Amino acid sequence: MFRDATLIAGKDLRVELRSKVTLQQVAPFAILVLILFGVALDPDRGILTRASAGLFWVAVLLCGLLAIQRAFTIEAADGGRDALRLSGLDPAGIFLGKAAAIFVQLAALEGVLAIGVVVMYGTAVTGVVLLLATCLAATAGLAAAGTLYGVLAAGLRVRETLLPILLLPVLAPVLIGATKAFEAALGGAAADGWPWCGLLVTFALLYTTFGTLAFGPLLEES
Amino acid sequence: MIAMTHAGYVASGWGIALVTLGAYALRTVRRGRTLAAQVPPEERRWS
Amino acid sequence: MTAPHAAPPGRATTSSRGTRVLGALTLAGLVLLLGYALVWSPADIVQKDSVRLMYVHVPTAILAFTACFITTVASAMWLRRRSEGWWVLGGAAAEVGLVFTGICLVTGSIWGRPTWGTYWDWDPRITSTTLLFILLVGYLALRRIDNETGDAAQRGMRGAIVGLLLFPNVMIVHYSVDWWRSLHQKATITRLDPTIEGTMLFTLMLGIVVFGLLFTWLLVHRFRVGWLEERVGATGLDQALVERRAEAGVGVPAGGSA
Amino acid sequence: MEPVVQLHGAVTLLGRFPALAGIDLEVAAGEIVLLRGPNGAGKTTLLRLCAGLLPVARGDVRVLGHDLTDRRQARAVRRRVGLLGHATGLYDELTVADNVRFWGRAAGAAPEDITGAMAACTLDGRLAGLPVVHLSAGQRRRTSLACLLARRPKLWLLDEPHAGLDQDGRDLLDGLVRRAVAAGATVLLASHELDRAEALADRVVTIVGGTTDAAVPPATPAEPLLVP
Repeated sequence: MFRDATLIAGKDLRVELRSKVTLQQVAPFAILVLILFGVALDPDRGILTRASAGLFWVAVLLCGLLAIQRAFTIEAADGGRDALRLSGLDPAGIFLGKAAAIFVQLAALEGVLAIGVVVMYGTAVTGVVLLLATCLAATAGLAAAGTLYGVLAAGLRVRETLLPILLLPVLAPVLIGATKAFEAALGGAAADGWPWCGLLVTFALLYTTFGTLAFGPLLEES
Repeated sequence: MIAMTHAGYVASGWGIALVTLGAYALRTVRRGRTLAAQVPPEERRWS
Repeated sequence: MTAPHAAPPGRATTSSRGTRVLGALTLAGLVLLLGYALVWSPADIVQKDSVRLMYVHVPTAILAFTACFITTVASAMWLRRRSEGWWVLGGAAAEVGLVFTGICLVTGSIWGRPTWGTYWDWDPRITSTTLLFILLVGYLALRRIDNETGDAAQRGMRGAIVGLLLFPNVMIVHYSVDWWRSLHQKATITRLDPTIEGTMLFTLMLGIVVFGLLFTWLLVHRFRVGWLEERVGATGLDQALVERRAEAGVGVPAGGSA
Repeated sequence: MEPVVQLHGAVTLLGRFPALAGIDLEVAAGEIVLLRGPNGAGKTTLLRLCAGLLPVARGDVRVLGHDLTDRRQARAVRRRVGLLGHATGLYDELTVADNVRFWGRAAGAAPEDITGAMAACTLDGRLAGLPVVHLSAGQRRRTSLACLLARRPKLWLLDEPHAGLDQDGRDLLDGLVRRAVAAGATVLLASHELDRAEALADRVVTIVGGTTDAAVPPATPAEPLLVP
């Protein structure tokens, strides 16, 4: 299974390296989202600094949607789904591989966003260990749930509009947990943040296990 | 009418609830009737 | 909302002796509930009469969560048995659940108006019920698309997976929203927990029972409508087969196994 | 020896449309069978059914000893089957070499199988490093053929394989098919280029309106329905 996962992840990342979609399109979109927040929320009154944790994670969520949709448009390109089914790859491996590729791209986007938030919103970075742990756990949860709902919506005609409405309510707990953990870290009370990080880790584990089991039948049916 | 504060809120709340439920019930029963007509009786295991 | 009048058995309808009895019972219960909720039960000292909305808001909330639970169980059973019944039940429960969630949200916000002065409040229950509403909308949207493929056994996988995750998602959302909001409202008494005892408690219990009966009655009818939709869909297959074979100038498959 | 492909009264649905409405077909090991019929007759659907990609609505379907009505066996068949169709399953952004290597390794092919397959399809020269998006249709089909070769399938399912290939491309394909059959493979192909396909095939089966029970071979093709 893990051999197949590395094969799929390698392929997805090589496609990304060649096409540079995430780098040239989704990353600028991320910065754009930060700027739009700034324009909308009147930067002078310090709202941005106070709300930077929440705004960061909303931006990550929106970029995550684009990355997930991109990950599955690659497969739908030219009869990719049939080829995947015929390939003899273990579906659980495909799931983990695609989730890993999305995880890597999301992590890169979060790096870009972090710099953007620090520079544009003037947020002082404290409690770095908690920040990193939260990023890891939340991104894992986003990638796992995203890949599961991604393949689910991929075979459908209206996938662009269906994926957000299916996925975002499910990711609400990730948004809450990540934001609260960040606020604890940035507010200097890192101890309060760890329970939220625990929620994120449980969410990620739940969706990774469930995704591994459900991916096969889903790839089969759509 | 019994002297009641917030009568408007209580009436509108209950009113909307009952009207919606009634409309939904009627729609379901009517849909059931039209569909039941197209299906041979033995398929309908309940009647 | 009269219970279907005594339609002669066999006439094309989804009602049966059982639903007629249940319908009559629900109606009687509703009249009794209205009496208690609007007249006989006392007003709340703090909220005065607006508390009477609690008798519709709380039961519909409970039944909304129950509907999600039924959909999840139905989806799990469909995944194991692949029989059409469970697939139809999943859809029926979700749709009835959506109606109840909608009513719960509307009555909740109307009840909030006199108590908080706003139609919306980031009260944990209201927030998670709203997210539950969107989860149901998403599930039903997915099912509508899935219904286009003809082969009942094969098409339900997507809906079943989302259905299976429906109740767990509702619980995760409920828990995290509750935890998130309780950080801000440690000591305040939210309006949803006025001290309840005596006739108020009785009326609330009555409300839960009566709305439960109504929920069941609607679920049975909606299930049968869904079942009939399947039957109409299925007969279509044999007809389509005949038309398809007519293209080749051939009648119904001679030895073809049914 | 049990026939490689055995269909009796097979019915398959595409959405609510019964693309296959009663197929009876038997293909023995090492045989090359040509499927003939108008557009929309269900040729492509039949090939995808034999590849284990479509559920069996009615009738019984056995391929390479697997009963495809059981989903687990349908999945097991896919590893031993090669499907070459209009869709190539190639990733546009990746190069020819990347694609063949990916699909080859996915099926557990050894590196030399992969390089061998590319050489057999004359793709080991300048073409290898070219991203697939810049290839012509014929070159894409040759790359897809190389991916199939690398997987060494027992049953070749070819959907209008000659379409888009130039003259030596077609000779190359026929040569590879004959060599594979000699090595024990079986071939089921659908084609409209009857002269070339009939030269290759041992037997011809006609499909019209999703069934092989056509009373009379259609002089004028029936009203073609738009079916993939």
